[in-house]
Amino acid sequence: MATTISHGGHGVQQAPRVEDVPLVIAGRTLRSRLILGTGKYSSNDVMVRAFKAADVEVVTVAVRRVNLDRTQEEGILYHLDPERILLLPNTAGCYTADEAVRFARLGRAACSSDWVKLEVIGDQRTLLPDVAGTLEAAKTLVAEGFKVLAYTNDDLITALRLEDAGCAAVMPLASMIGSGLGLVNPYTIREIKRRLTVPVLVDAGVGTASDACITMEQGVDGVLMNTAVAEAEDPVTMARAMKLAIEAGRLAYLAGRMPRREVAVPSSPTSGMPS
Amino acid sequence: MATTISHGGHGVQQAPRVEDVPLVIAGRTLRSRLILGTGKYSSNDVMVRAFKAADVEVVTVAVRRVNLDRTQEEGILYHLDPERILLLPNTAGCYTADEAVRFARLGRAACSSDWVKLEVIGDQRTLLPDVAGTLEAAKTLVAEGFKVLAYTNDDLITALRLEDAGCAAVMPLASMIGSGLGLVNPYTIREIKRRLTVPVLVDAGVGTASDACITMEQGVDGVLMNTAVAEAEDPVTMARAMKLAIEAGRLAYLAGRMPRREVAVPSSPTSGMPS
Amino acid sequence: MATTISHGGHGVQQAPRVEDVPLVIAGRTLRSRLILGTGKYSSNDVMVRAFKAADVEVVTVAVRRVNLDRTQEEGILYHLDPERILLLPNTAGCYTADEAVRFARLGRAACSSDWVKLEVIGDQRTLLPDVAGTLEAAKTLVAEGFKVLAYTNDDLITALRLEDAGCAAVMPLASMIGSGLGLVNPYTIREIKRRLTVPVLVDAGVGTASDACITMEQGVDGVLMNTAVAEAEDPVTMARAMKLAIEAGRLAYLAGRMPRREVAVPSSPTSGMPS
Amino acid sequence: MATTISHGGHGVQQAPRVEDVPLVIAGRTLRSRLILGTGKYSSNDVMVRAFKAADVEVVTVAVRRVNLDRTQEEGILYHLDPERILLLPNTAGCYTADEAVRFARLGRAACSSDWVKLEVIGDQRTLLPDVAGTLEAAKTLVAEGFKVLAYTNDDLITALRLEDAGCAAVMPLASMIGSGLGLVNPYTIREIKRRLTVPVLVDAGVGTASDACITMEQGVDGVLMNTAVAEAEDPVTMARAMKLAIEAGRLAYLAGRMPRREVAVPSSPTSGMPS
Amino acid sequence: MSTTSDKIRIIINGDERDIDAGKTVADLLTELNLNPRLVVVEHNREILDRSSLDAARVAAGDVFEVVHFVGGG
Amino acid sequence: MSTTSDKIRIIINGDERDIDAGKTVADLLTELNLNPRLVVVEHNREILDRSSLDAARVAAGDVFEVVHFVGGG
Amino acid sequence: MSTTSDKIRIIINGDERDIDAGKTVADLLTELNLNPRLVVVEHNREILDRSSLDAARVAAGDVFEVVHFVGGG
Amino acid sequence: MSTTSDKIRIIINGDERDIDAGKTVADLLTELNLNPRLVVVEHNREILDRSSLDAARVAAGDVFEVVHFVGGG
Repeated sequence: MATTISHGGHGVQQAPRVEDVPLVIAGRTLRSRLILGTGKYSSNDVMVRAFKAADVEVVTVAVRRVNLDRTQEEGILYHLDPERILLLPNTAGCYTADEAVRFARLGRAACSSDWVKLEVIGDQRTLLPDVAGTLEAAKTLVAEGFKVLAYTNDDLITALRLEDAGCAAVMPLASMIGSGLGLVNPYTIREIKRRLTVPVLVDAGVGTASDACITMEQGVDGVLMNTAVAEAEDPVTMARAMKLAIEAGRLAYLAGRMPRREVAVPSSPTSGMPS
Repeated sequence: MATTISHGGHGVQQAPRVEDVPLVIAGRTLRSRLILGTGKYSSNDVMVRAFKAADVEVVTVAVRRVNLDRTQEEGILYHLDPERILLLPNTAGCYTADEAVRFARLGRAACSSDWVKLEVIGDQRTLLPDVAGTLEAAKTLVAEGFKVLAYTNDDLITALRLEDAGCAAVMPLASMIGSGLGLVNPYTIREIKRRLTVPVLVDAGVGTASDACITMEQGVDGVLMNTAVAEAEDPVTMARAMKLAIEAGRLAYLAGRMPRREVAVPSSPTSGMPS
Repeated sequence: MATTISHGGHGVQQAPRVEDVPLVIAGRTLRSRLILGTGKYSSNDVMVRAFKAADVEVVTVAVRRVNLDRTQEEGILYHLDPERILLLPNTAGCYTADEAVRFARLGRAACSSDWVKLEVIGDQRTLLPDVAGTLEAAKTLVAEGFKVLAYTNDDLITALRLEDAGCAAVMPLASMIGSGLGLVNPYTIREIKRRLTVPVLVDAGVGTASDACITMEQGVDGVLMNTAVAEAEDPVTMARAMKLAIEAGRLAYLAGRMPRREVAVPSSPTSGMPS
Repeated sequence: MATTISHGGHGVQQAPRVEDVPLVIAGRTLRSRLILGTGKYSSNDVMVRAFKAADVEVVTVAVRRVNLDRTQEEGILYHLDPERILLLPNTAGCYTADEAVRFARLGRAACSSDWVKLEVIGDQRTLLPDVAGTLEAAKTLVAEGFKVLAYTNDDLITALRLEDAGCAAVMPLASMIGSGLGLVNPYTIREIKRRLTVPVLVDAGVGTASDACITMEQGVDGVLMNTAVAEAEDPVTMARAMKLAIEAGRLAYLAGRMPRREVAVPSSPTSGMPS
Repeated sequence: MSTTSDKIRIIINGDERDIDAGKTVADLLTELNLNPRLVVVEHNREILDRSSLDAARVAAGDVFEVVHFVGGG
Repeated sequence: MSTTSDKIRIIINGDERDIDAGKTVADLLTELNLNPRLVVVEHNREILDRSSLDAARVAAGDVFEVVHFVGGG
Repeated sequence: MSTTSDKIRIIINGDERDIDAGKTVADLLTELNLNPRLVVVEHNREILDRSSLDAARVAAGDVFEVVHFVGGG
Repeated sequence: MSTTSDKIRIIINGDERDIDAGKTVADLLTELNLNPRLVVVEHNREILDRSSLDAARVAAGDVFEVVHFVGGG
């Protein structure tokens, strides 16, 4: 944030200044509050450039079968520098706790990290989470030493239980995966953030920069998104927009916004007008 | 914006990239799309630091009587470096075209610039503009060589006429001055931008960073605000948030957002799941 | 409204009860706060049934050339009973004050009424009003004895001037004609209602029943619409919905809604729980 | 709904007309889609008059200890005519499945009905439901022959499971109990209605008539509310407003609204203008 | 003097028409099969009262607008 | 006969009360001035049918909840 | 020469002031302790160029507005 | 005893394959042209450490899932 600027001989009367602390998940300090997915990019080149534009340090990946009929390796690892980017395997596509646990283990075996983005999906059309299955899988995975970042509904009670179960972060949705509908229920998201101690990241539903900005203004610790960047007409430019929007929303939250009023208040003095 | 990143032996397949052009008002190229007011800061020190945090190059000022009973000079010029910041005198507080013209002339005499932020207010409680008076004053001022940036209602027809009258920029409101209600009518703002050739800046009503971001996502050329920064709990941090939010909104507009959908779309492949 | 219900021997403690007064425009008392247009119905039969379902007493009509090549009379008068429905000629399609005045005179000659719905349009694509032209035409028509119901922008200052000019009612838009976007700017509509003495009707933009209900909840005196009924899949049922929605919105406005809270308040007692 | 109106000698060309079917819960046909709570009224007199104004046939009641120190009986039964109003005992205030089951049994013993409004609350500050506890209690109560109307989160997966568990109706919230924030997430409510076979009633959060209207426009089968009526300044008038708003929303849903457009469409012909 | 079947050219609703000279506006409406009570006639930019339709005479070069109400919002 | 004034201690709605021994639940309600048709009695966590109120006897240490409907949402 | 202490009454920023006769506007500003480069003087509704402050003379009944920039939005 | 080129049937990623008997999982990956450092092998529902690929032997009827990371959100 801006440092104090001295400007000449005035006795500088310090305004109250907020200071941010970095986001820490499972003991790891992150410089960015943005996590991006790696799905649906038109090319790996575009994806890599988007990640640079967004300056992300954590990206999600999915675990899928190797295509045995292709001669060329097509995995995503080839395109990502593990020195600079932390891979966060997900359990996308899993519809039961057991399946999600299996995928989490496969993901852990595939990378050096025990972080997992846990998803237990309850419905194919909406990809909305099965909160009971999510909680069950979270308990198993925490017991196995995973650092669980749990995708969940915007459901305070479930969020509290996921925290109790030992999740490293709780990740309620803004709206449906891939919908771009933005933050539909700011009240619940705000309440979840207010009540939890572990980091709260909003995962899924962001559609454009202002959605990310609004989400951060609720006070949450970060945002995870994929489609909003990958499906933008120009993903690299949108990635940059998202980075800035998240910083803007964070700073606005810290700065404390002006009150809303349904009446005007002049910005210029009302007295001292020449008559 | 992000430059193209080469990454090894792949034939780099270029994604479509948008390029922005800088904002030009009355022949002057501006590096920032944010204009700030100078009113209502708790101290001049806070104001100056906010301007640095926002990296603004144009700020509005009001014309008022010197207080003859004070020994110390209290004008705002003392605190602003005219080499680095362009002063934009306003006609705030004027309720007739004649009065606004008089204030514009006083403002021009007080600084080296012939730019004026024209306001003709129609009502004390709401500070909503008198569009007829604004148009009348604009014609007079343009004839006198002023570069008129005209504050106006979110009214397409009036905006078109202000452009026809020779205004250098047209500045419809987001919502009432000092209200912080944000961009109430994006449809009209979008249409005004679509139809005018001169720059369209949104002036008044922004309350927090996401408001600025949403406003820029409509495609307008810039945003003018005062209260949202000056009345934030920490104005310097909010100033920085606004700078980032405006850049984010601009880039998101250029990048082209994903479509909104009322159904989910997975970010991870649905095939290739281990069975 | 509900009458007081006696129920036995209790000393009836009267709750505060609001009483509505009927809408009066230009001295005429109207039992309905809904005015419908006659355009765009799939058939005159559907239109007539919709009017019955909505129980309207005022409908707008346009003035157009008789088609000289048709043998059969096609005017709308044939389908409306002037004993039961007051015709309100409009000046739709007029782009200047002069043209609107001419159409108003033609409309007056065509029916027994000196009421006119004044529209001076400023732009073909948006059909947004030209407020200067509207004000000019209103002055002329008032001088000629017309009862002017003036369609206008959601612009407080213009609304106040139309009242000053002698308009019988001021009719700001909810959103663009035929758009169905609903009440975009409730703040301005509420303020216009608060400040004017003549009836304020919201004209244009309502898309469905809840739009009409929300509009009435702002305290305005009535709503004028056409497309929302005529273009509904079932116009007759929608007409009925609109009638009920307008009554509901009016009553809710009069009843005084509960406050909004971002915290829960139980509806059942928290004490007296069996342990 | 409006019946077909014959009007003279025209060949009547029938428009498509929708027909509604009444709401049936657990085999009982209800004429009203509005259920009201009995809490928080300023007096029993006001409550009874509000119920008449709303023409409700089902009202919720809570089970609490008799106050042994009062000489006079204070239960609510004294004020409600069981011939005309069906009592729906709730389990409000219960934080576990066991507790809710106990309250449901007490409620059944206190009235002739085996209907129960099941609530298992997860958090005192927000009164948000514990979906796991709700599901557990629902299974027990269904096995005991209860007709369970289950209050739940706006959570599709849980809603589907409550239906699978045999609930007679599923009642997702619009927003927090007593908050008056209205329908925050129409997408999820619409999807829940689309996917369930049993009736879907929206329970909690409605604040004024337009909230009820919007909720019904999503296609749900009914609305349950308490505070919006009881805490209105004039509860009797608000009760009437709610009745009308719910009918309006239902009819608008059936009628099929016009499309939203971001461009105007004239309601009057653009040809045939005198030149 | 003038022969019996002289034609004059007028403009009605934007179109030129040749009609017999010596007609009143009421005659004109009858010829056009229009009910005077359902239309309004503007004659050279002046609106005619229904009561004056019988007296008003059509002259060469006259411009008429004959309008009525149609569906509109 | 039995001694006249034996008292037993019970808990009703969370409060301890000393009542005469040998009462039925119906007696208890009468003593409390409660209409059996408008309340429900839970006796040691078992709900009593209204028809069994006359037969059910109150014993020392018994826990009663006597509930009814109140306003609620 | 003229008598020493003739006073004239003028209006500055809405207030009446009595000042010595024979002053220029530049003198007036000096007396008011105002920096001419930071203010603008309107003299009887005409804005004075800074270059003309030395030449402009103050007369009885003159109305001055002396303004500068203050914070405003 | 067994002949040299005995084939066994296994299932990899859902498809049946016949391979030579006596192979290790590491051999299998080599045959499939897969880099062991970029994939994970699940052998009869047990995940194999990379260090155990050389020792693990393929038997008839074994079920393998060979997975890696792909783009996902």
